[in-house]
Amino acid sequence: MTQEELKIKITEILPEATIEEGGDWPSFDLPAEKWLTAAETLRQQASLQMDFLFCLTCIDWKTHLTMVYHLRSTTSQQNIVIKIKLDTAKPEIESVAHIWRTAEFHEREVYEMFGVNFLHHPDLRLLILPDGWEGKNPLRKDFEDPVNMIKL
Amino acid sequence: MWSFSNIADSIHNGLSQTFNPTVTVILEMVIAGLAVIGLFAMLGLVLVIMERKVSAWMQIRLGPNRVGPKGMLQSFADTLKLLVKEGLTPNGADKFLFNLAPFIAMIVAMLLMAPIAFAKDFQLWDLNIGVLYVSAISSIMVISILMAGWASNNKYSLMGAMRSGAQIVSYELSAGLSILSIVILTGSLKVSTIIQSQADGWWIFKGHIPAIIAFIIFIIAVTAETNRAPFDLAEAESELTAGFHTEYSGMKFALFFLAEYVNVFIVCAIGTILFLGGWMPFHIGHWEGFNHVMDYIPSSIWFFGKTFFLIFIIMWFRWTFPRLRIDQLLNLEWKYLLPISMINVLVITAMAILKWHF
Amino acid sequence: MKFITKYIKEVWLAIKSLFVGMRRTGYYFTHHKEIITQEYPDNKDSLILPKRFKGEVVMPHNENNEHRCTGCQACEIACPNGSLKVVTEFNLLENGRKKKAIDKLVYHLELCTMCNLCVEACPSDAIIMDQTFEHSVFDRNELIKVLNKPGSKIMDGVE
Amino acid sequence: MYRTTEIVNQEEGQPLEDGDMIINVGPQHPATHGVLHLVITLNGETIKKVEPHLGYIHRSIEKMCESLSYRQFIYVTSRMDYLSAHINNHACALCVEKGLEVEIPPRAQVIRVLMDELTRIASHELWWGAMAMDLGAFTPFFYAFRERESINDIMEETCGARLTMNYNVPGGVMHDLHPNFQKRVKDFIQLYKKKIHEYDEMVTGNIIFQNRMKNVGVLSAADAISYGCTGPTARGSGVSCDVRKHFPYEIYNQISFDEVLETQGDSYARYLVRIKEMQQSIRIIEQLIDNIPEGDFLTKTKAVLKLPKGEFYSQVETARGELGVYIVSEGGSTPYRIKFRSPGFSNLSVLDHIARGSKIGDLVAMMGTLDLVIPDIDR
Repeated sequence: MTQEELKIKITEILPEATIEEGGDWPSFDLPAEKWLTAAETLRQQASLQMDFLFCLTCIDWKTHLTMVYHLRSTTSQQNIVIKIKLDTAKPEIESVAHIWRTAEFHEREVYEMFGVNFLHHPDLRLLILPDGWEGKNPLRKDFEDPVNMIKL
Repeated sequence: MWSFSNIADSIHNGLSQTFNPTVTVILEMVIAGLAVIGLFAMLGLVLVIMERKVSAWMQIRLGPNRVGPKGMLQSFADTLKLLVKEGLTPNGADKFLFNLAPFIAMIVAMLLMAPIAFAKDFQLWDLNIGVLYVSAISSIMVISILMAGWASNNKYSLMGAMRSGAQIVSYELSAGLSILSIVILTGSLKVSTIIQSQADGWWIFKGHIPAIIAFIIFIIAVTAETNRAPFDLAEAESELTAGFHTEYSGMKFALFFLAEYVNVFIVCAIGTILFLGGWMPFHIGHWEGFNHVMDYIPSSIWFFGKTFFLIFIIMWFRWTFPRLRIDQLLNLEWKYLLPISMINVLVITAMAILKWHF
Repeated sequence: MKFITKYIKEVWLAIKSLFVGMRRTGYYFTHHKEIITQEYPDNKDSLILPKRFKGEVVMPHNENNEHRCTGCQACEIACPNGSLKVVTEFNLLENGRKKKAIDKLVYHLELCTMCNLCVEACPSDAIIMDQTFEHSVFDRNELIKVLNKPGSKIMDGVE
Repeated sequence: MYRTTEIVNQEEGQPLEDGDMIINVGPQHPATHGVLHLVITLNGETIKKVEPHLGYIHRSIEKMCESLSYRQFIYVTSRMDYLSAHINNHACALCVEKGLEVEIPPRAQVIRVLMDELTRIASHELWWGAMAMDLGAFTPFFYAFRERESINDIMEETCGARLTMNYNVPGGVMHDLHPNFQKRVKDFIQLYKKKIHEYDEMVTGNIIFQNRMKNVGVLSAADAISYGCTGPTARGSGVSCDVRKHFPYEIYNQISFDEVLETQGDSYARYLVRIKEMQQSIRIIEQLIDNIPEGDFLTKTKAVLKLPKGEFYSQVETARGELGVYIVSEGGSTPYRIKFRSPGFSNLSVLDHIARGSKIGDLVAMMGTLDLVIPDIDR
């Protein structure tokens, strides 16, 4: 299955996905509210079987946040990228920890680093930051730590 | 000829000429006590440096080589360090038991010195149930470990103590059974009689294969009883940091440390007495010349040589094998060692009745 | 019967595997030639570090107390964690023009990660990596070093 | 704003049952090889729950990289998984080269692969020794370090450092190979082949080790994929996930080597995968050591590197699994956002799943065979 075929197939399965050009792998934009069903389809669909979520992260674009999911099928060794725009003020997205178990840790990391709230996450709390952390999310662009960050 | 028994006799004669018998006995007891404490300290120093050197050479290292000639005084430096360290007692600990535990460990180790024959006719107390005494007293050791683990008020310590309890209690069985097999062959519990019975050959040679099996089981069981690797579950530093002595520091830790080493020495001494003929020299059948040469080596050297050989084997175990898991440890005892040693005792009994041994 | 032979075989194989391990440690116990310990402070004289070893940044000077640094600040820009600071001054030349030269090249050894990027970046090969590695001192301020020697000048012909 | 541990424990109400106790393994503990903190719920010796608490050495490398240029940020990644520092640098260099669309010379490619495989062997050597030490055998640690030391010497001679060498730069490698390199690598291979049987004698064949590792921490293939495990951890469960095979980079598609797969999924399978992987690495080095092409070792790049606007993802196989470097560029000289998909982070998340119901001693064996490197997890 070439990347072009994969793109066509995914647009058939997920009509709400828009293809984003550039990058090594087929990349799709999805609206946040469709993500959970889309994720389930991507995982379950016999011809796709995107069973391996190998990278889950978030990008702070100042105007909005973008969740980036890198998915791979271990049967066909095809990679796809799913991107979901989130509102900066109230970032919320459905958790996919029950579909890909690895998402549990990665989502906890994104939760504390970007402040994205994952709905229905089994255990959403701080993973890396110390308990009782007050203040902004460290990986947001507006985060300044006068004590520990040394400007050169 | 110079020997320990001559020294002991001359001291006895000298004292009884100047004092009345009661005072003599009291003075002799004091001397014996001091000798035991001295031996205790010496053993600690020697065994620590021995362990460090053995482990170093097995691990392609040089080992301690800075303090004294070839690092031989390293253990003095270690002792000094432990002596000047602060002995902490944790806040939540049961202070009385916490401080008592290391002393019990040491007292037990000292009591075990009593029936051991260090050389020909050189023994503190040749009591008629010597072997039974040893196996009875050595069981008290577990109490000090449990006490230390419980009183520390630390979960690691508690788990280490519980592991140790389970371990020592179960391995006591097969150690006891292997001791029993020699008692069956000898027909006596008295240490001097057991050694005398090996004048014409050690039990490990006279007792055929069953004695060798008993010997191997004895070595395994005492390794476990003294909490040495591969059975060091009570300490298991990669699992329980330091097990039952996690909270101990300074001299109290040193006492545990010392007691462990002295226990190793004692069980090896018992093994020597039971299986390797105690202070008896090595004789081969009718090689008169060879036997005569062997007789020239002092009996104390025979005893200590054999004992240190066994200690070396136990150290060899420690620096080769990984640790067992707690359930495997108990499996090994109850599924392998205990059945084997029971059958072995039966075979040895049959052997003793039918006089199949030499 | 089959059970018993299996049991005995199991025990035998287990004991054998243990003896194999003990033979190995026993071999090393008796073969002291295999010991790999290096007695470090004693063997200092015979300890030769390879030429490329990245110990600390130094600035070589020739016998006339001259170095090759032009003060171009390429190392300062290349350094990922600000271990190098170039303090420049302007020397007045005979023809009346000003020439940029370094006053001090301050090197923070405590920040340096020995990544070699400054040496790579230097256009005039003024700084190199030295092979020293014993950097511990009692006062942290001693780790802040000035690389050019006092009174040193730039070498002729280095632009 | 955030819910902390204590509040969660009360809210979600997992009160301790009678006889349970909570033990903190770490942050300072002999078995965690760093500052990993595991909160373990125990019933006697049996583990009911393992909860990792991370962040003790979190340095926010991702944030740091946002202010470093594309040449500079590579050195930081040596500090992530310090045991495979060279491979981490390699991944970053690959990603930058992908963005710059630079072809690197064949000599540099071979040098990188050789160094990668040497690093992999060194990392697995250390793992072997440390794992044996976790299980209570001290001696193998020193035997492992003997071999590892000669790799470190090779590294020191060519790269200038023993652990964090920073040898990869965008466009190739920093220096050419040292003239002694080939000879010393051949010496190392000889030494390694002479000593490899000791690994079997001391650990692999030992009955106690086998009992400690067999059927311990069984991870099924489906779970391994779902938990995002990569590297030897997943390959021990029979998941074919070697990046060198599936997404070959540099010259890996021209080399013959096998992807080691074991199907048991227990600690012993993971152990065997790593042991066999070392031999495969030796095989790769043997193929390449006499065939290093002549030529440049570095493609000249501009003084200030600027990646075009876009996203770049590169992945390599480190000693612990798949390391992904995800660079989002805005066209400037520094990355806008960088994400390291570290193998250890995902491998750690599986620990709770496989440890439940086993003994404390097993936990140590599992942590040993997952080969956790804490800076890699915390980043």
